Amino acid sequence: APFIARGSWARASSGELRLAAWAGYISPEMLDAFEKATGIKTTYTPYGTNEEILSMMRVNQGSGFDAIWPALDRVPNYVEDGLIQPIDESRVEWDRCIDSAIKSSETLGAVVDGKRYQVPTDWGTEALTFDTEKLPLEYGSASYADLWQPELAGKVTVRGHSALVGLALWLEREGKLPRPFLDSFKDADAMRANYDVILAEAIARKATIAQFWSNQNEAQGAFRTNGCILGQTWDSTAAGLKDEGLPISYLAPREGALSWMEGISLPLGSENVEQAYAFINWMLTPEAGAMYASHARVNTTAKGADAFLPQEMKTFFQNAYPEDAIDNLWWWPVQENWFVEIRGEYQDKFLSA
Amino acid sequence: MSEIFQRFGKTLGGIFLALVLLWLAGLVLVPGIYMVNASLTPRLPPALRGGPEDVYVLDNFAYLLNHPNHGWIFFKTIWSSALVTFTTLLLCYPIAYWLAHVARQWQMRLMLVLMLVPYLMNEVLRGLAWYIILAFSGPLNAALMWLGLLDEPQRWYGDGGVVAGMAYAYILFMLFPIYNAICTLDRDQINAARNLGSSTWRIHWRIVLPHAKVGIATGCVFVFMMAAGSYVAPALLGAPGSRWFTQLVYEWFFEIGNWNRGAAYGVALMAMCLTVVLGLLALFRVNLTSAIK
Amino acid sequence: MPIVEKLDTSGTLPGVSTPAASAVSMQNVEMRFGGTHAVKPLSLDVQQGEFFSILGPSGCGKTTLLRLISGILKPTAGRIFINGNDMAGVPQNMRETAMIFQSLALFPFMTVWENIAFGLEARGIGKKERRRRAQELLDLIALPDHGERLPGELSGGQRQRVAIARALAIQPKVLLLDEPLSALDLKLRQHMRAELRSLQKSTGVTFFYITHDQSEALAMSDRVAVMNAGTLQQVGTPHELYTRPKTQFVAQFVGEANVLSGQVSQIERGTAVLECPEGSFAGCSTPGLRKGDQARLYVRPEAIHIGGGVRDNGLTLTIERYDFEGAFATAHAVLSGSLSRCPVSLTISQQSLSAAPAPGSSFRAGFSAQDAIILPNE
Amino acid sequence: MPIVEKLDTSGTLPGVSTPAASAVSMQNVEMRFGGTHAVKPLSLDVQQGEFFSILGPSGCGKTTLLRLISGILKPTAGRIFINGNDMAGVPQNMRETAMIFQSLALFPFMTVWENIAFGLEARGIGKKERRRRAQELLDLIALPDHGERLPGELSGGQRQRVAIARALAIQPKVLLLDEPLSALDLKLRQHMRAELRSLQKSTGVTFFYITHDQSEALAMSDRVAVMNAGTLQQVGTPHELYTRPKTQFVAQFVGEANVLSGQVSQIERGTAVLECPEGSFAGCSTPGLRKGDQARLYVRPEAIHIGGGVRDNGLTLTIERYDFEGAFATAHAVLSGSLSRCPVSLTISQQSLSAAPAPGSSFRAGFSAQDAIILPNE
Amino acid sequence: MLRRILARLGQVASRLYLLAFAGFLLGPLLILGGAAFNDSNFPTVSPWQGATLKWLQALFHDGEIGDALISSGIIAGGVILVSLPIGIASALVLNSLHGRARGFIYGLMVSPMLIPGIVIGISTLLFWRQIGVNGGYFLTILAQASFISSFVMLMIAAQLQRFDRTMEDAALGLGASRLMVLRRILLPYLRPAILAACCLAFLQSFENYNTTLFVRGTETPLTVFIATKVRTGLTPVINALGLVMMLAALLGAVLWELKRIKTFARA
Ligand SMILES: Nc1ncnc2c1ncn2[C@@H]1O[C@H](COP(=O)(O)OP(=O)(O)OP(=O)(O)O)[C@@H](O)[C@H]1O
Ligand SMILES: Nc1ncnc2c1ncn2[C@@H]1O[C@H](COP(=O)(O)OP(=O)(O)OP(=O)(O)O)[C@@H](O)[C@H]1O
Ligand SMILES: [Mg+2]
Ligand SMILES: [Mg+2]
Repeated sequence: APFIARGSWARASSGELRLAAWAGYISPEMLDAFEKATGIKTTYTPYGTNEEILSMMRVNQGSGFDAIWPALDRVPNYVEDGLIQPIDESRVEWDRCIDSAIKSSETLGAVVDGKRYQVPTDWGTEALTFDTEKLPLEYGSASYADLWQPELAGKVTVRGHSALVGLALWLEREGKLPRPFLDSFKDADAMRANYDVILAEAIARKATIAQFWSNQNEAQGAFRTNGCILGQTWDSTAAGLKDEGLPISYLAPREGALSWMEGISLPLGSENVEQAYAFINWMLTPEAGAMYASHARVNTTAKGADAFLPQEMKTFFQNAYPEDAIDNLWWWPVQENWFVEIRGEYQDKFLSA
Repeated sequence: MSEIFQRFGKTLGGIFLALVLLWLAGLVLVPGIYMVNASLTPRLPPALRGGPEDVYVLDNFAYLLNHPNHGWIFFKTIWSSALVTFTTLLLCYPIAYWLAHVARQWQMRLMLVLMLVPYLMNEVLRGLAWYIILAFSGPLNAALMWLGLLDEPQRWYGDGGVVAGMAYAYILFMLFPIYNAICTLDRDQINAARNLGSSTWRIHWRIVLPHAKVGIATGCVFVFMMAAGSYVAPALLGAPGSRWFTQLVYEWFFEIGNWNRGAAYGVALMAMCLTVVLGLLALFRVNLTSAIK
Repeated sequence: MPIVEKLDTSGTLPGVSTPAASAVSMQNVEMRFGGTHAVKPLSLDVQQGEFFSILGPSGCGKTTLLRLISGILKPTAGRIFINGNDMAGVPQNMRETAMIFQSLALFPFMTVWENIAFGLEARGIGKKERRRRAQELLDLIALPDHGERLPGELSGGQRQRVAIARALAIQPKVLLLDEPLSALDLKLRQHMRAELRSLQKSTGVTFFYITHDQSEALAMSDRVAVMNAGTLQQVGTPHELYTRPKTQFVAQFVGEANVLSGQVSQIERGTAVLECPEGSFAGCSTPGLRKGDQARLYVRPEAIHIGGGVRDNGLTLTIERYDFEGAFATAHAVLSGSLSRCPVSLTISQQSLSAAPAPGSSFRAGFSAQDAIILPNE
Repeated sequence: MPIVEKLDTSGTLPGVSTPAASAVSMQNVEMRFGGTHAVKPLSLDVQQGEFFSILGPSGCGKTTLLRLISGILKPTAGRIFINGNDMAGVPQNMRETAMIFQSLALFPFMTVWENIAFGLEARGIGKKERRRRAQELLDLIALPDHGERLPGELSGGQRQRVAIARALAIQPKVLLLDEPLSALDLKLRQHMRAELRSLQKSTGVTFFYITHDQSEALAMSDRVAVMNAGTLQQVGTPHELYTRPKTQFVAQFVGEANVLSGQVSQIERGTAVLECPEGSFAGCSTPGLRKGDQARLYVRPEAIHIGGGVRDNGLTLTIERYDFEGAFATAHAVLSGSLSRCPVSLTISQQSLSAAPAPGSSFRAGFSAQDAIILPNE
Repeated sequence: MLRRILARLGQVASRLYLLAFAGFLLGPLLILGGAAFNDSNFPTVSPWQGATLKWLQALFHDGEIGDALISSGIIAGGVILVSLPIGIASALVLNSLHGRARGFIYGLMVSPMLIPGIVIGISTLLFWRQIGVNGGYFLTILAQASFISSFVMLMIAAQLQRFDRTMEDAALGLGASRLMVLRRILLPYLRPAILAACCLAFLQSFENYNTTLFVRGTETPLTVFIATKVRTGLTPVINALGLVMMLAALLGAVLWELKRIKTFARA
């Protein structure tokens, strides 16, 4: 019964954009502006993690939404499971997008088997968030290692799987990894060899962790109400806390901030493709980009958005990435399904320990 | 079966039986079998399904058995659920007795209304209330420090917090069965025992408790079931060291994406619940039919 | 009166007040539940070893009275003595009474012998001794092999006996029984009556028995107190209550009675005459009855005899129908010549049935003033 | 016998077989529930307009019999006719019977008039007409203003009457009543007996009445069938059953009886002599009784008279106790000189109580052979 | 004397226990509701940042919550529509059975209550996915109904146990058809139980999270919405929502009690 199989009989294809995006990325003002610009109404469903939206797509076999917002490095997962469709590049206003983003996204996951599956819209990092009063950090000396110091027992928050990556970068710098860390993303044996070492180190130092976060809200909660003074979090997390007036700052460590890019992809079952492209193109306008960046506190790929950004955002950016930090970013390589599965295994062992 | 047709006639009887069949087979049994089936097959990408690798294996269960922590988490979940069950039982018995045999009408009514309110809201909100209370900089720590019982804030999230939150969330499922059971106790039984010279303790031990047995068993079964199968409370109130089995199941499905292994974990959870429930009933010497009324 | 003595030999010491203290003595005892005045101030003495019954309609306060004695309830006013000891402040588990509840209240999860021994268990007596004493009681109630059963596996009469044994196990001075037979069927009830009586005789324990069944009260008791709406109406032997009721309530509640209403026209040497619309009738006068009072005359159906013989009171009746009841038939008749339809019923024995007038026919009947009683309206 | 006629005028056509077809006719009807043989093959004819009762102990199959007639159950064997029509294959909602259940089974959520009109509703009769007819019946049962109440708001007796009206509304040929009075208390029960009887008379509907209460059956019915363990023991008028029981079961179940066991030594002109360990006694013989048979003699307590007058049978008794029952007392005595303790009970009227022997004393008594009956052991 | 003191102590202790229990029940609610008035971005009562009504205002302007409520309502309505016929039919079937068959069927019928919620969610999802049906309203309703039907069945069966079956015979004897017996006798008799079962089914569906989580597809019923908020952007708006639901629950509970008192007084 196709009627049932659509999964939802309450909404028909109505010309309304059904958008699934990260929680906190879309503000009502943005939706209003979008509607004003294009006449398209939008319903917005938030999610908190890459896994959440991926599994939602899996459960619904790629239907239910017209546009989703996965991380660039996870796009191949969707392609492998046949959940998203290639982008019709002719319908995208590429000249609105920063060139370097278009270029680097090709190698970082947006293009699979020669077909593009995602239009990059923003990028951000995961680095050190710290309490400026209780634990001031300096660029150059600050390191992922700081998270694992025994004297910080019960005062740190990290995310399960990315904490292992940060730890890996420190261990690699110390020369303690058996294989080059980037090989882990290409070869399961290399990965296991490296991750065994990383995991052992992480478990030995687990006492510092007060709380694991998996989404922005939890990460912020760790600082707000759970007594944490240092964490490995997204830049937007720290920016949000700082906005609230908390003595929080954000800094790239010497090993390099973990950087990701995100963008909009079209699920296989997208019913309002027209509207989805309209949204992509609107997101790349400088005004929309600025609105977006200042609401979500991530960095937009829309050309010329800087001009519209408030001053404190620019200051935050400069403080976070002083000196050569911007050149030193560590970009997430593609994480294929096999990698994610093994990654999950190690994360689980880490969490369960 | 013939009696159904005799009582309701062919048409109505047929409709009733069809509905029952639809429910028990279509909604419960077949999906259950499907889940077991899924738990016995490996996770394969769509391309490989139906191929030579698509055979029955015990890998998914073996993974659970061989995992350094999951087995432990499994038993901790049982143990903690039992703890929740026991705590709620201890908390509820005196109240149930009081409601049934001591309280005046208005007291009883007031208490019942008070108790219904948290129950009529949803489980997530009940969990949220405890999430707020137990927060590091939350009211519990503030109150304890103000009272001078603590010098610095404590972390309450973790197994303790989960147990407290669950006890709160499920306490009514313990209270009502016991209350109902004690209500049916003829007050003359208590009078008779006292009349024969019995002390209050003895009355409870020898008269009220045996009578309330079925209610207690029912309450225990329900609370245990709910605690073991709850995802909200551990997700909200847990800490790095306190993972629950349901969280593992959730992760297999929604983070790692290995549904087959998730199904296996689900089967294990169900098997464990049924074992404990049947064990409880046997322990109380209550049969399923008289429990759950 | 020789008859009274004859009936009384079944009991022990009816009517005769012994010097020993009363088994139960209530003095101006009163009980209120909020607005309900369940027991109005009353006094009552029950002799040692007596089979004493309270008889009254449903809701008249019988159970309340019993619960006051047992200590389940505390009286709002008045004092209660058991064997001469004031019971004020003595909790129920310290009184020398044992109660048998209407519902029996056997403990369903304990075996019969555990039930019986429960009172001993509460007194901290060892298991062996408990078993021994329970067995003695099981022998007494003629259920020696039923100790290991559960109450649910016994018949109604057996359960009844177990409840008695359980109460007797604690060797009470007074046994309080709350309508213990009302749940049983007729034949069993009659059988258990005899059993209760002989048990009371053989143990010598004072029985304080409650019932709303007048035939039960009359057949079993040494003395009966009739109760209505929280007050005691009359206390006396069954024979006294039946033949010499002191109030209209007692006359009507105990046994069947034909009633004639009128005004007292004359009182002389214990005999009064009542002027009714149906004629004037003579009957025994009662204390407090005065000339000119509105009053009622009560005469039992078996006291009205067919035939025009020399009786104090003559009636002309028209038979409407006979209800055949086996040993006798009840004739339903109306008084001829009365303006309102005044029904009169007569008991006609099996043997004299063949001589009885045919339905529809009129005939003369009469009763002696001795057999009738005139009571003033309250 | 004049007496029989006298009693029978209350009914319509007892004993006399009319040419009209029977209201209910059962021919070799049998009912098994798996292993239970609830009704053994029996035949029975109930006349038009008769008040017919089935009397038997609990579990003897009375209800089953009624349900067979109403069509709730289908007989395992045999045929049932109602007004001459074979009922095989006729479902219960098509039969000309109406049933009144022990529990009454009033519909608690419908008003009284809706209850009464339910049968009419089922027949598709319009609301106005239903109301009108219901009102007629409400008038008949003397509850004209109670139509809008719910059954829960009525007293026991009123509910009873509504159940009757509901059954009468569909104008049944036969009204089947399953112990309709057993849930009421004594006084109300006696009142409702009279009401049921007069209703039956005024409507002329055949009543098929079930009860385990012998006094009810005796008092109300034109004819009674005594049932035991699925078989019919005897069918006859109440007087026949009481005075001329045909089986030992009937003799013992209907009324009280004293029993003597022995061997028949002589049968002559309707009188038999039984040799018992206690002596030899004469009584009415019964068909099928032969010399040398083991048999029992039954004599009613009221048939034994105190005094050494010229009776057919003499007894020496020792009084044990008197149970005072109001109108009369029951004397419990034992037969002197018998080896085993042979209990005998006598009914002593109130009036003669004063002349009765004292407990413990021995005295002579006797009964006439006319009043005793000798039945062979089965 | 000692006895009196002990008795008095016992009384005081039981009073205290009662108070503590009431506190345990109500304290979290007070804190949950109180935080809705705290002028802090994160729901808490300590530290108290001053009173505000802005969160309540925000609640009434929040369209997403409205959508979630509607979504929950649709699901609950569907669950009632599915589980009520099933529950009634099951109770009637059970009521007509005897002996072993009854025990066995009864066991089967209560078993869904003994399966953890997430397991029901998983099995429903796996099964229907296999035959091509995705998560969404349809699956959510089916998954919830599969165990809520058990509750409905139990409530109806309890009422049926007190049903005097001779009423059916009486109706048939008066000439009613089987359908009329069902319509005029059984269903009216069961009405209170059916109403109660509706309430229970609604509540169970409304508060369900563990099962819904797996089968909701892309729908966002209220519990999932709240849970998502708690995980991805908790503000005191959720407390304001909790407060409103609490008041609604209180109103509901009081009305329910009043109705009980009324029916009690009438009986
Ligand atoms: N605990 C109580 N609270 C309020 N009223 C009560 C209580 N117990 C009894 N009553 C009232 O007191 C009156 C007497 O009740 P009681 O139980 O003594 O009657 P009873 O004579 O035993 O009646 P029955 O024969 O029906 O058992 C009744 O009106 C009853 O409603
Ligand atoms: N549906 C049934 N299935 C099996 N046995 C039954 C059924 N109905 C009745 N019986 C059995 O048939 C016998 C007669 O039952 P019935 O109800 O007719 O007795 P009764 O004379 O009406 O008794 P009572 O006076 O107690 O109502 C009993 O042994 C009973 O157990
Ligand atoms: Mg009473
Ligand atoms: Mg019957």
